[in-house]
Amino acid sequence: MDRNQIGKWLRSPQKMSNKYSLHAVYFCTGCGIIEIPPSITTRWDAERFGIIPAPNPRQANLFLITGYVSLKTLKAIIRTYEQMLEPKYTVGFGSCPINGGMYWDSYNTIKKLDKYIPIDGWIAGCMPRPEAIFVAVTHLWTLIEKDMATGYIKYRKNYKQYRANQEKIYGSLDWPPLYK
Amino acid sequence: MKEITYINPVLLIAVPLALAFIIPILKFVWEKSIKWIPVAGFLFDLIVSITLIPIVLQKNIIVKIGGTTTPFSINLVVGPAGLLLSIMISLAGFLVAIYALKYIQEGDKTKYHILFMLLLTGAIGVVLTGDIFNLFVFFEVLCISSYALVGYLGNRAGIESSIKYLIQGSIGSSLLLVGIGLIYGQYGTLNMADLAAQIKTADSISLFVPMFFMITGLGIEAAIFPLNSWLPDAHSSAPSSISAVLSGIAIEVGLYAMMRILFTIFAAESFMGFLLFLGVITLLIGEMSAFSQNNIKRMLAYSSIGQIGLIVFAFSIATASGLSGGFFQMISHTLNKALLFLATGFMIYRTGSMEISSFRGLGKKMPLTALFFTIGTFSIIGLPPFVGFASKFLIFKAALAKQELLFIILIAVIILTTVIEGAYFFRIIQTLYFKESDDKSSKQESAITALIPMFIFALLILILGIYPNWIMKFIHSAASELLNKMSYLRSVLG
Amino acid sequence: MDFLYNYIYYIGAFGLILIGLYILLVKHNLIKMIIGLSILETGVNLFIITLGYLDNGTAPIFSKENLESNMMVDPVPQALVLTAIVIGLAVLALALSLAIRLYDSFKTLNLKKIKEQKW
Amino acid sequence: MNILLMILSAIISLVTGMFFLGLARKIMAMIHWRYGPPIYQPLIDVIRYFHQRAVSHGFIFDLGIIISLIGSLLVVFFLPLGNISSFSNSGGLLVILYILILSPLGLALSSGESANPNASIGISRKLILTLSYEFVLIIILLSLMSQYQTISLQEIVMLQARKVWSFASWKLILPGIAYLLILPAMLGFRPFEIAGASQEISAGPSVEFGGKYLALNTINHGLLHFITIALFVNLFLGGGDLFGIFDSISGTFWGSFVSLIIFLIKMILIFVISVFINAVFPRLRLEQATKYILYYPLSIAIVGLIIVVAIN
Amino acid sequence: MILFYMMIFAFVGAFLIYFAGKSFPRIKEILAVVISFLLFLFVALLYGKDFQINYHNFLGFHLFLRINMFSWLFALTITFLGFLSIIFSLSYMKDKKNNAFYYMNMLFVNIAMLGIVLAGDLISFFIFWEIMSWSTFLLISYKKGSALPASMKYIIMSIIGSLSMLIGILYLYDLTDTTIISQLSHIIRFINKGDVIFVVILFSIAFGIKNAVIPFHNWLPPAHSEAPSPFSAILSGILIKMGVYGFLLLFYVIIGLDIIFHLTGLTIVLNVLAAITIIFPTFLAILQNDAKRLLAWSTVAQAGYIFMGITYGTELSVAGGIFHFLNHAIFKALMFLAVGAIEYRTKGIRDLNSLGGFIKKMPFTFAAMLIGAMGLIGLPLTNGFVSKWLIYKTLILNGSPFLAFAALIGTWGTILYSYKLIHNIFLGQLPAKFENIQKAPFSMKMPMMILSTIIIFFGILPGIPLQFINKIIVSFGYHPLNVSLFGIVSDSGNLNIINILAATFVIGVLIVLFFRSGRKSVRVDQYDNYAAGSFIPKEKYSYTNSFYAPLDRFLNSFLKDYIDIFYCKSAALIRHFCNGIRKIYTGYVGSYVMYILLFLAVLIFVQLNWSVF
Repeated sequence: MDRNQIGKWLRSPQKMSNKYSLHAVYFCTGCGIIEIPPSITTRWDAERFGIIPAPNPRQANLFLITGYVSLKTLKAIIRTYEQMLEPKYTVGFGSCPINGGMYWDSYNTIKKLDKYIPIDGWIAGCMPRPEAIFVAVTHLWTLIEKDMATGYIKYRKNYKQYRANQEKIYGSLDWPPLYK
Repeated sequence: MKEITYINPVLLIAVPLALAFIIPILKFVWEKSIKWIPVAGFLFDLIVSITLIPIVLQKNIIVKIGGTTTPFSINLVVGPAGLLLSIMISLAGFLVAIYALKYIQEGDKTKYHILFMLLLTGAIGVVLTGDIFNLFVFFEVLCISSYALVGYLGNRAGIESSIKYLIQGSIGSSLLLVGIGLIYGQYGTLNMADLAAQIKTADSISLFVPMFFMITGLGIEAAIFPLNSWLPDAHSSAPSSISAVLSGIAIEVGLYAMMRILFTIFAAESFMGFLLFLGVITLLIGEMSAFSQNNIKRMLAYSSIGQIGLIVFAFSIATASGLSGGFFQMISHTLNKALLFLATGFMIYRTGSMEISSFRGLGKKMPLTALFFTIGTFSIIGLPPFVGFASKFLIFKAALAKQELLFIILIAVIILTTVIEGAYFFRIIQTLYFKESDDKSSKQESAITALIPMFIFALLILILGIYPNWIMKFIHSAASELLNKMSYLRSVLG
Repeated sequence: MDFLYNYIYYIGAFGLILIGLYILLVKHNLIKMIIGLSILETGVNLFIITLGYLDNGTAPIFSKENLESNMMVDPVPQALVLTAIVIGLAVLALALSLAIRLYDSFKTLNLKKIKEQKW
Repeated sequence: MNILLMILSAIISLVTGMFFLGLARKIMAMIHWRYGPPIYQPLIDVIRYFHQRAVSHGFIFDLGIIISLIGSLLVVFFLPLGNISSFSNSGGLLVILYILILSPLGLALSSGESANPNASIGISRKLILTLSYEFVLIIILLSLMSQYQTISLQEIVMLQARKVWSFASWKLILPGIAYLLILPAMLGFRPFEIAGASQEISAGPSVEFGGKYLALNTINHGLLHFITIALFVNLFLGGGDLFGIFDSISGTFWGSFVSLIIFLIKMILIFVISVFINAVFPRLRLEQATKYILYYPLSIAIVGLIIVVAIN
Repeated sequence: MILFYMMIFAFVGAFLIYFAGKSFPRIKEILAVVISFLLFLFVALLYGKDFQINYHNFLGFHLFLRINMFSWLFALTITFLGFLSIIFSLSYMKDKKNNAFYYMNMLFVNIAMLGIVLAGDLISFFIFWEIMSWSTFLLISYKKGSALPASMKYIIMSIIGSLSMLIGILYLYDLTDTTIISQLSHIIRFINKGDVIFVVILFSIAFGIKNAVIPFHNWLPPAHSEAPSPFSAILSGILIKMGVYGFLLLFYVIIGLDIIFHLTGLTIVLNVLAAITIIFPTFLAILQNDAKRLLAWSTVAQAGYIFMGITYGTELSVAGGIFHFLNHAIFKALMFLAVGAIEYRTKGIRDLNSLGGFIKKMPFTFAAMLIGAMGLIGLPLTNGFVSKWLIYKTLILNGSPFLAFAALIGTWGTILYSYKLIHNIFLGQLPAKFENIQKAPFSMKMPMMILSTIIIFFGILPGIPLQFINKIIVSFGYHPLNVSLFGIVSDSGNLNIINILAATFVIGVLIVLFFRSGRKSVRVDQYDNYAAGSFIPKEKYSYTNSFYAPLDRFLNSFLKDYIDIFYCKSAALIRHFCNGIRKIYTGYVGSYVMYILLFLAVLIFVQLNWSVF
């Protein structure tokens, strides 16, 4: 731990702990999941940054969407995102969540994920290597430190719009709105 | 010494007998009144018997008929034991007669009442007589009228049971007569006291053969295993009022006669050990056969066999307390079984079936009848505070007072039978109260003339259950009279 | 042969009783059984009569002079038998009337076939 | 004085518990040939949890987890830590056995209220597993109590100091082995990581815990590690005593301090062994675990108890 | 004579309820409550009295009523629980037909039990015992349907027990010539040991059946589960404890300490039975899926603890046994009442697999159930803890580790099934069909509240009941325990509840403060729940079905109620045999004639050959 970090810890423990304790939910739909095991095991060892896979969204604060998002999986993504506790951060992993990637013309794939849930950052590439994840994480640290990773606040503020977008696809969702 | 005046006990026999034969005459004069004749007759008997109690408790009343001196005359010996039974008989007769006012609707009512009176007159005669042949005659009166009454309804079951009963009963009376003949041939007397005075023990062949003949003959009426095959048929096929009398009175009178002969005439102490087993076996067979019966009257009949077994057991203990227990059990059985049969009678009458399963929900439809039935079952199982408990308690006490391993084993068997008894009686109670019936018709209580006797029986069961001491003195003296041969002799022969 | 001579009545009486019992045991027909009953009763009656019987005895009435009491037959058994006969008659009558009713109901008199009341 | 001791032991146990959690992760990482998280990583996690906006499923959801933590802390007070013992003189081992119940029960209530089937499955597994190792634990405790003829843990530790460590006494060697065998199960380590199986049933009982609930749960977890191992050290390894070397300074402040240090060192040793076991074993199924516990440790413990009873 | 008048008053009152109920439906409930409360008051006022009166003469036996500390404690518990369960019944029985009958029998049972504990001689003990048996039979049958076989089982076992007791009483009478308890205790020392053992066995059958000690327990689970719930509370709380009372009376009052524990092997046998009674039903309870049946098995197990306590025979164990009787009466009654409230609101559902989530609808009932379960487990600060602690301690220190093992492992089993009960009823997902369930009515809440308060009260201040118990065990001839208000002082490990209480309180406050300092949480409903990213439809997301499935699989193959199976099999055998026996009545006259002749022939033949008669 840096000596000057102690001051930061004392000043804002919330921010610091959010930075150094990123428990991730991996949303493993596409080929992106293949990059995850090397990143958390011996070769790249994500745990030294405090990143470990969380067993469920309630205990996580980082949401990694790895791979293309189909109509069907979007529902699960929304549900999982809503169940995560605030503050929470989302990272789209690979080009598919960004713009559909190689499925850009598929009728069944979501092209603009951030219409439905807020995304704090993207990792481009098809596929990005594990190093890219760590670069993204350091970027995310910066964003958290600068209070710029505010996706969850955006979601809360514009919930009606997000919900409308979601319902546009599905007609109606099973679960009640998260915010009134 | 002041002579105490009392009503002549002969009237106990004579009045009902006379009334019985007035009935056919009365039929032409005033037909409606005939059903009240038995009520009046037995009420008279009851009152007379009760007035006799204080006198009899002091000394036996001997009534000589025919005027000659004792050994040669026919005489009545009204001892406590006889009087006790005669009270029971007249009480049961009185109450059952009230019951029959409404209950007997079909058949030739005149004949019913005549036969009913004859039956009980015979019973009273048996218990009061002091003459062995007279006993036979009264016994035959009892038997023949009961053969006829079993078949009174004239249905298939009645006729069949009646004829079977008749065949077995006749064999029994023939055997009894043979026994009497053999005794008479040896001693030339028929007076029980005189015979008793001459017979010390019954171990010579010339004595125990007649004894066996008489035991077998009386045992058929007393329903001792294996002589009781007629009983379930007869008791279940007869009209319920008759079943009540047969179960409550007839078999007990048979048993009384048997015990009288065994204790007083033969003083057969060693035979009692055998009778002990016979009693327990009778009890066991009776209760076991009742266990899985579906016909309620048949079940009650088998239960009577069991109860008789218990009484035999109690008498066979052959101690004063054992005999008291036996007498108490007799009283309790008369009350219980009469109550049960009376209640059952109207329950069968209302449902039209003897199947236990058809009694579902009767607790609601006939609440009082069902309540009385419940009291009867509780009492017969031996639950306090009913009279059955007191009697069973006395028997257990008497048996355990012997302090022998044998008695403990036999008691264990009796417990087993009580458990079986509990099992089947509680099943009926559950059927009555806790099973829903299919038809939703409204209350159909028994007739009031049926409820009154049932109520009196139930009340007696409860009162005697709580205050058994009230009759204990009487029972003790009855027991000691039966047990104590010498005092009987002295009182009769002077 | 003395034995036979002395006890001929007893033998006869018990013979009758045994015959009656045999019939009751073996025969199925109700009428035959009633006959058996009658024979049984007759045997018993005969037995009781025999008890008081004396060879060449007279009636127990002191009608003649020098009549010893041991010359008379015993009157009591006769009285008994009289009663017993009456009773027997009553039973017989009842039995026969029941037999008629039985036949009406069951159309048979074979008791092996009339077993509704059992167990 | 007592209050001070209580605060002291609470702090020691909390710190040690969190340290154990971090240590476990670090050692595991090292065995995996990884660098691993910093040893204070669990603390960071707890702080993070504590600042998150949790969801609650109801009153018992809150209360249960609090009860659980109360239970764990209460046990700590009953355990002598070296020479420090707050009130180990009010009920003894029996009370400890009972208060040990509180913690899982509170957790169970809390996660039951969360109405998640994963939680229920986890609780069900946890209780069954606990039942099976409790067979062994009870027998072990009974052999100790019969051996020393007391139900006070304090006295047991004192008697050990006076005589010889339980583990070194041949009569109690079998119970000691049995305790070691069920230690992973009590710690919830592999091969007995059945209740909180994170991959299979999403962390089981704590599936709906987030935010401060998870924070309390993590603290509780650490405390449970502490308690389990402290109990073992107290029962078999002579507590804060090291073969009587430091008897001369016992009773003084330094004596207490030294004994506390010795106590902690012993605990760490045992914990490291357990983590090694955790690292190399795969997970068993519940039936296998139950069978294992009921076959080997139980028979060993029963033999031990019979020996103890027979000798006494 | 006050005792006698009290009994008379109660009996008359019971009849009055029945007949009043026929004409004025409302008045019977008022009457029932008033009478039961008056009984409670009477008994409470009799505190500290010690006398006996002769009230009746039955067949030459003088019947006595008697009161002393020992019977007072039991009488108070009986009347108190009777009062509470009658209050509970007010709403439970409201819609039922024929509830005058119910109230009458309820009072009968209570009075009979009161009679049992107040009986001063064995005959009146027996009479009240039997009255209790049959009125219980009627009450168990009350719910019809499957209650009927249950009550059959009960009454048959009960008859067996009471008859064997009757034999025992009479046997004792033959030996000592008295049935009065106070005299018996003087005379019994002159009887030889064999007779004492025989009497003890006979009585033990009766008391064991009531107390559901293992070979005689089979009536209890069906009876408890099928009876109306307020009565189940009585049944489990006090009725089976009449067995306990009987054992105490027999061992400590009649036979006395100096004899009973010198009978060879007797205590060992009884203790082993108690141990089996603890372990075996505990594990059976875990496998149950019917709430009341689970509680019933638990009752068997807890009765095992009490039995263990009173048969172990040290002062700690006897005190623990009596105290556990008191505690068990309270918490088991509470739990039965709570289940009864659930049953009442769900219209008779008590299948654990189909309930769940009731905490949101019936929070009060949940609290009551939780406190009851805590008492049952014996967590510190509840009353069950102290009594169990006493029993364990004496078992361990007196060198019976295996018995202690049974007791302790039983506690763990208790945790499993109590948690199952709580979880499957109150926790987990609330099925949609129960969305409109209402809270328990006040007349149900009140008894539960009182009982819960007592559990906590006794748990924190165990000294108060223990002082009464101290007097009882002193009257048995033991040394008094050294009881303080908060616990027990002794050489080998003290118990001090106040420490635990203080520590709990302080830690609790700290943790709550710590907890509240965290970020405030959001309340979500049960459907906002992790389900791997999906939204699970209602009714589909519950794990109440076969809660301990692995344990079920593990135990089911070899853990069955073998004794019940044995009894049922032998009953079937007897039935079969009975059916065979009555075949001798063939229906053919010839065979009947043959019986007659055979009988005669055998008699004569036997006598001629062997002259036995």
